[in-house]
Amino acid sequence: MEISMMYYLIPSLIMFCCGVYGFITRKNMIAILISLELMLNAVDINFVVFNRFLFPGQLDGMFFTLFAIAIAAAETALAIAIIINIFRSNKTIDVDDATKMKF
Amino acid sequence: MDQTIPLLILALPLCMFLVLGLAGHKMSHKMAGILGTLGMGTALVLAYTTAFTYFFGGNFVDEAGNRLQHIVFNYDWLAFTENLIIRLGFLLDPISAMMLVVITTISFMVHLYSLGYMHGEKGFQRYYAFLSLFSFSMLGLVVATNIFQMYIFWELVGASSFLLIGFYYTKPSAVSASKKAFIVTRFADLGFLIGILILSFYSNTFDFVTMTQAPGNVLASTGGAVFMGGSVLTWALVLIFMGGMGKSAMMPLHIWLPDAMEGPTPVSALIHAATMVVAGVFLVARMFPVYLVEEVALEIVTWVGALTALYAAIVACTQVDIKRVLAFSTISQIAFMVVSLGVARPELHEGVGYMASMFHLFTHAMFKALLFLGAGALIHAVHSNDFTSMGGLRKHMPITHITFLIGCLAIAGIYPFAGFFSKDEILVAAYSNSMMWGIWMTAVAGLTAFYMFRLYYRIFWWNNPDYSKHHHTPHDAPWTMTLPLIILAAVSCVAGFIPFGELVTWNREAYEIHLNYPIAITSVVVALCAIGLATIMYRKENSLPDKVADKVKGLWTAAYHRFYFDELYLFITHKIIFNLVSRPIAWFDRQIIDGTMDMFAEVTNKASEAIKGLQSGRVQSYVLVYLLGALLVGVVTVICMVL
Amino acid sequence: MDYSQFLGMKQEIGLLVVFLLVFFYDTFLSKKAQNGLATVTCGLFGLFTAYTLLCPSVMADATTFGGMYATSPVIATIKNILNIGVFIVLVQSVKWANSESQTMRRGEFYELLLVTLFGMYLMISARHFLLFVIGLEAASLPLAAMVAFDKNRYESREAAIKYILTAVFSSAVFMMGLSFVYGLSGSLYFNEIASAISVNGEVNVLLVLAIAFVIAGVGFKLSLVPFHLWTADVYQGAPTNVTSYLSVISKGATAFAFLVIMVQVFGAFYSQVWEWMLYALIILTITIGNLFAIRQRNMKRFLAFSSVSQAGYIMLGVIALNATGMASLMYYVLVYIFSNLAAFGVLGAIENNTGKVSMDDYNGLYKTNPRLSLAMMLAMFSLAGIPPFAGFFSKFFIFTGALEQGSIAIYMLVLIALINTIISLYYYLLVVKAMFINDNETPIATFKSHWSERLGLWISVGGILLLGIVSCAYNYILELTQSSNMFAGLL
Amino acid sequence: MIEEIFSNILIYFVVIPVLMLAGLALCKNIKQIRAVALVGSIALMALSVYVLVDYLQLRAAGETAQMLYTDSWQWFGPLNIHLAVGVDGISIAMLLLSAIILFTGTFASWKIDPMPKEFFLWLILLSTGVFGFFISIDLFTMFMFYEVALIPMYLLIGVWGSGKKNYSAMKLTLMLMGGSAFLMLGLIGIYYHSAPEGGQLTWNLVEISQNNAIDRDWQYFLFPMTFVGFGVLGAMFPFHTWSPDGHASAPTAVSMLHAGVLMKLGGYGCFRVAIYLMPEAANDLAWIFLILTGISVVYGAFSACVQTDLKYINAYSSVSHCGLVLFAILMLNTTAMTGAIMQMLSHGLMTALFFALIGMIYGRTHTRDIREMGGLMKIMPFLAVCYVIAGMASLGLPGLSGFVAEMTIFVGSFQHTDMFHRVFTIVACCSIVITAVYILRVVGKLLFGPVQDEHHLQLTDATWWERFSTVSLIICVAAIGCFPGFFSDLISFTFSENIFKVLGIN
Repeated sequence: MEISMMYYLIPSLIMFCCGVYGFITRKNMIAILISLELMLNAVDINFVVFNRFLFPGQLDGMFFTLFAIAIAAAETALAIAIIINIFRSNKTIDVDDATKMKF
Repeated sequence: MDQTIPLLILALPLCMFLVLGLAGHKMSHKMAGILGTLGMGTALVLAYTTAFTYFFGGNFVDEAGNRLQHIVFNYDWLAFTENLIIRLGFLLDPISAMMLVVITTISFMVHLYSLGYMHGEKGFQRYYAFLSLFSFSMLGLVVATNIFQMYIFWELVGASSFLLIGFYYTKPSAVSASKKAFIVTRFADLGFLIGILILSFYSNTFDFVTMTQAPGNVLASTGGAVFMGGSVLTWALVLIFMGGMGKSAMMPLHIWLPDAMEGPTPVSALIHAATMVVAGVFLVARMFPVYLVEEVALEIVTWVGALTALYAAIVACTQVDIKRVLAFSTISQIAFMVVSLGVARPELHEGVGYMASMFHLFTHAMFKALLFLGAGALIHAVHSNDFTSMGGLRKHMPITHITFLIGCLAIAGIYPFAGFFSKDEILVAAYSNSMMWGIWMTAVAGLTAFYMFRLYYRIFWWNNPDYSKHHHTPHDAPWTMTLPLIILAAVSCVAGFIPFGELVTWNREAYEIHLNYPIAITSVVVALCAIGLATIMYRKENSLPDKVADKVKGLWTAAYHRFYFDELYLFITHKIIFNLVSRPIAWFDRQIIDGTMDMFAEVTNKASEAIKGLQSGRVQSYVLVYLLGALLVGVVTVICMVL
Repeated sequence: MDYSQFLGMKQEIGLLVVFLLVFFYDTFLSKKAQNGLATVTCGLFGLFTAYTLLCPSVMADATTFGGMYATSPVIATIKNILNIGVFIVLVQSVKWANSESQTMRRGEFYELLLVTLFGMYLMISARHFLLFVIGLEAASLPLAAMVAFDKNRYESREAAIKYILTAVFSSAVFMMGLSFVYGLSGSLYFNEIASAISVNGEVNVLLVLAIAFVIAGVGFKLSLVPFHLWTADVYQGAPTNVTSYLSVISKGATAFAFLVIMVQVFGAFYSQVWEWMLYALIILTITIGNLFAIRQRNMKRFLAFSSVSQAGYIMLGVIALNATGMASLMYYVLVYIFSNLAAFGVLGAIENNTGKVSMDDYNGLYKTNPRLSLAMMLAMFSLAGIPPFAGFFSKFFIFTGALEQGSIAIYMLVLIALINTIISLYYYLLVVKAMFINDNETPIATFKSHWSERLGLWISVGGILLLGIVSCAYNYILELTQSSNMFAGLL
Repeated sequence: MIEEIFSNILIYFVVIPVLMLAGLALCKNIKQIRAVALVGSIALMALSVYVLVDYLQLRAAGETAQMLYTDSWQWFGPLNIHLAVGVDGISIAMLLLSAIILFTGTFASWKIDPMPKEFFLWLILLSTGVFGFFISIDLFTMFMFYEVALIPMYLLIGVWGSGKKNYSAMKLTLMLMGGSAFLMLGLIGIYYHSAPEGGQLTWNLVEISQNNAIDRDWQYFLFPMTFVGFGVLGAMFPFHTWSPDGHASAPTAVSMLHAGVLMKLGGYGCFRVAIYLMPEAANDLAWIFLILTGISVVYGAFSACVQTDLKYINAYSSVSHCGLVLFAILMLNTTAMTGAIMQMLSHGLMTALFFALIGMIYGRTHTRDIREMGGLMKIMPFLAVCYVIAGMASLGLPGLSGFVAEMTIFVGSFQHTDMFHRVFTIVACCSIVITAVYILRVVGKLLFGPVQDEHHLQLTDATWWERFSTVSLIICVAAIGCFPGFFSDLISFTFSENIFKVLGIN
């Protein structure tokens, strides 16, 4: 059985939506960060899949994915650093507590 | 004619105004008074010279013996379009020459008289400045070469009248009287202005000479245009006449004149009896050939005049304030002139009405000024305007008494006093137009005689009140005041014999005055009867007047309240204009228009408040909005494209 | 590989040199010498700025890495504009960087700042989405660290976490959009995408969504409504110098990059599509930004919302889709840099000296600190677009650029924008009112500001006063854009 | 280039105020400030008189160019924006007016307090805008100066004003800037339609009118934009509400300058931009604006009748009078437009006089409520007499400026061949009666009658600088009133010889 592109794209889309859902609903900042990872990975899958199925002759998508993974790693590192910083003072990483500035 | 003298006639009072107005407060009273009087005296001499030269110099008559309309000078002042130009000029023709004489004479008399009358008043210099300003304006008005020049001076006359009525500016009644006078005449002037606009739109000229020489041709361009049921020309002429109604206190725009008596009495004599108030008559006379084109307008003029004459005469019978009586008598007499113009037609006795009107204007100016100045002398002596606090004054003030009597006889139309001749001509004109007007005006003439003698008897006879509680008994005024009285009385006696018809006629052809005996005798008889009645009722103190008043109580009260015109106006101005127009508009402006503008600000602020929840501070809601925003932008665009 | 192609990237190399020098200075020099770091950085960057401004060779056209990177006179100019802004920011931050609390970290501050600038350079010059994304992330991730710089202040931390989370989220959305663009066109090169998507002459629904995502991703950095919600919190929380950097440099760079993407990638065929999106976004941005700004009492939040609405005006230069619009956009960024930095300069000076940031604290400022008040007033007038200050000219020109299209729709858009200028004038005047009109029992005491603050303000105020009246700046930019081939491929 | 610029005489109308600004910035005390303000305003007045005389000589020598002293220096080259200057009779009249009012305004603010230096700085900045506006013939430059003139108002009212000054200042500024928002759109629109297809687009007024390339449909869009834009400043109904509050709160000299000169920018702009560049639309759409301005005229007058604050009365009277300006401009014939310009001059002078007097009275009695004052004629005769004169000018007494202006407008408007226009003229005429009502109401209550407040009896009459300021204005008012031919020729020459040639109507 030929596995068509949709079999990859739909899970990636689901992953993306899960990421979004997680971002919006989770209260723990780490969980939010994980959701973000999901979203970024969904993007990565998209790129790879498009490259593999539609444009097999080139590597643009693959390379983009590589860079995206690196960027995601950097983002996570930075975010965790900031979360730790917050934890130090607030003793909590509940995102609802980080709402002092508003309106 | 040389320009210098006419120019000086106008310039002298103007200079006096400027000098007294700007430097008056640095001068002594006496100095200012004498300066003003001398200035006016010079103007008087110059005006007499001019008039004499015009009438008798022989240069101003064409081959057919008609007098010419002579433009002495005419400077462009303000050009609106090629043809519509306001010029300041000096038109010399019979009526303007006559008016020059009248104005300078009365004005000089008043200047002289005021030296005594206003002696010691605060603002004496200001008073003389205003008098000069008035004289200048009035002179400018009568010599106007075009209708707009007339309008200019018309306004100036109104303003100086305003200033003089409000001379005692700390007195609230004087202030409100002056306001009333200005606003009422201003309202009338609005009509005048619109009339000018309409007329000039069609005739494309302001010039009196052009307009009056061939009015038919000039106005041909109206092409019978009709506006709201009347031809535009009728509208124009009626509106212009409305201006005249305002100045000449024709009903229903007369209400300011009785109140205007709040001004110093000499002012009443000058402005509100002899000169300014006849401006309306003069205006119609000036435009007379144009009015002849549209006889409907003249009909309206007649009606207005006739009704006013009757109304004012009735009211005059009931007033107790001597100046008010005189004021209503003025209104009535001016109405005579207006009627006279209204009934004048070229085909009826060669337009005698016009001549009669001008004649009456002339004589009336003299005897009415006389009466007012006499009233001034009385007020000066008794310190009251009310004839109930007078009586029996003939012994105390003989000169005033005699001169006043002459004035009364003149106005009553008794031969050989001036009023007889002019009034007779008016009646001739009225009868020649229609019987109704003749009888009507004869009746009014009778009323005139009645109320004048009522006044006369109440002042000089009636009873002998005790004057000892006054700090001095009444006595004749100083010579500066009596001299004008005597002069004017003399003039009133003889003015009737001036061959007026040879001097002033509508087409400037000489016209032989001849008495129409039936009419003259009727009118004299009516007048004598009225005088007799007045003698019975008022010579001695008695209760007859009160009984009569009780008999016709409704009429009497209504007349005493001047038929409630003032109340009506008060209602219109305060209740309707102020409370129903101005206040709502001001409210509308603040609340609705301004409110709308404020509402924009308010809405902006409210919106700002309403959407503040968007910025909740919760990062999760931020990204939700973000994502929804992105999706919405995309999806809406897609939907729009698909559609 | 031809390494000489690196020579085409003169500005990047120059910036790198500055970065390395600062880095080495910070790493290797003695503790005592560290005190001079701020000044040295300013000096070095000043030299670099002057060099790129004056050296004609940076203006050369160049394309490297197989067309992934391109520079042209226009691009060099926008980078120069950014350099000027960065220079002012650096100068303004000297006092802050030398303050007690920052001594430990000031090296990082400058290094991070220069790195983000480098990222912006790449965004601007990118002609391939990979490079663009690298630039975008390089410009945005270090900023999170900078926002968190006052790590002992709670607001700073909260701002940082908000920033990093939303930034990554927006990157994800952006890249999601990109993946579809890639899938539909088969390339990440701008020009190849442009030719691929217009080949069959039909509008692809999926691509429209992708464009919406791309706009959202870039709109995040520009803080276009509704992608702006992080702005106010982050601006408020971040150290003032970082805020000023965020509000002008980052925004200016992204605006230009956005223009390039929209014109070069989607301009040929999809301009009709995204213009409508932008219409909506611009109206929303300007209006909502203004509405929020009205109520703010905290000056930093206030300026945040003001910068949101300013971004809307900047977008008019994109929507114009012509050389005038592009020049106006660049000019607007230039003027905006000076105006906003003047405002932030005053804000920073007051904050550094008294710690006050509320608009109510500004009441009666003119009585005690007339010069600061005047500078602030000029900044406000310039932001509001009052002549003869530069802001008037930039606003006028951006409207002129937009209206060149001449459709009724754009007239209506500009009308709405113009009506919004009234609201913006209102809140800018509130600041002026506070300083000049309102009475205050206890106004901020008179103080003497640091030389760096004054220098920064003098430069900004000089720019506000001269940039408009002295016409050469705009003329120069407009001539450059008119001769560029940026819009050559448009329909 | 710089030398070239300075060889043009008109540029000095901007240079002098700028020098004044520089001079003021260096001043140390009130005496120096007064000296700078005085010298500068006298220099401006001398300059405007010189330009007037020179202009007349040039015209007498047969110069028929539409604008004289024209010069144009490129500014924003690629957009074809120039610093273009040039004047015709109308601009010269306006320049003269501005110079006079600035001069008298200086005297009226002789004792301004607090912060005299800042006050004069803003005032002069405002007048820089005004002068710049009147000499410009380039739409961009014109607009720039226009806005320069608007914004100082905010601080002038906000800092030195009275009453609810914050509210008024904000409202005034925002509404006027709202107008200029429309205006900006209109101007840019005009620019993009300024030349026929393929021609060089231009901002230059004269060139645009010569090109005559704005097609009718666009005119229908751009004309209302520009007309309303300027109309807001000209206090056109319903955008006039900034005026009462603004004037009421403003300090004396600012009210003078604002009502006297700034509001004229509106009328001038309506004429110079909206009507001059888009005559067809002006002709077709005039009826809408005639209704609005006609309402302004009558409505303003009625509103003035019931106000109790002197400044409100005057502000509403300004609405009425300025409405007449716009009304007349819309009549599109030489006479009415000449009248409009004369009305601008006249209203500028007399309203400045009014505000100066109100300021002086307010400075003494500390109230502007007419119900609380009375009999001032007795206490301060000089001011009272001046007030009466101002009132007489306002209600159109011949010999003062109001009369000639209004009459020119009425006669001119009535010459319109269309019945609608003539009927509306009659409606507008009615304002002369209402004007009389509210003027006399004030004069009667304020100046005449018994003294209301015992404390007022101690008050003094005008000081020398106040006398100087009022007398100069009265002289100007009387000069226009007595010799209107001079001004009307100055203005109408511009119309008849040049503008209508371009418009091709009348």
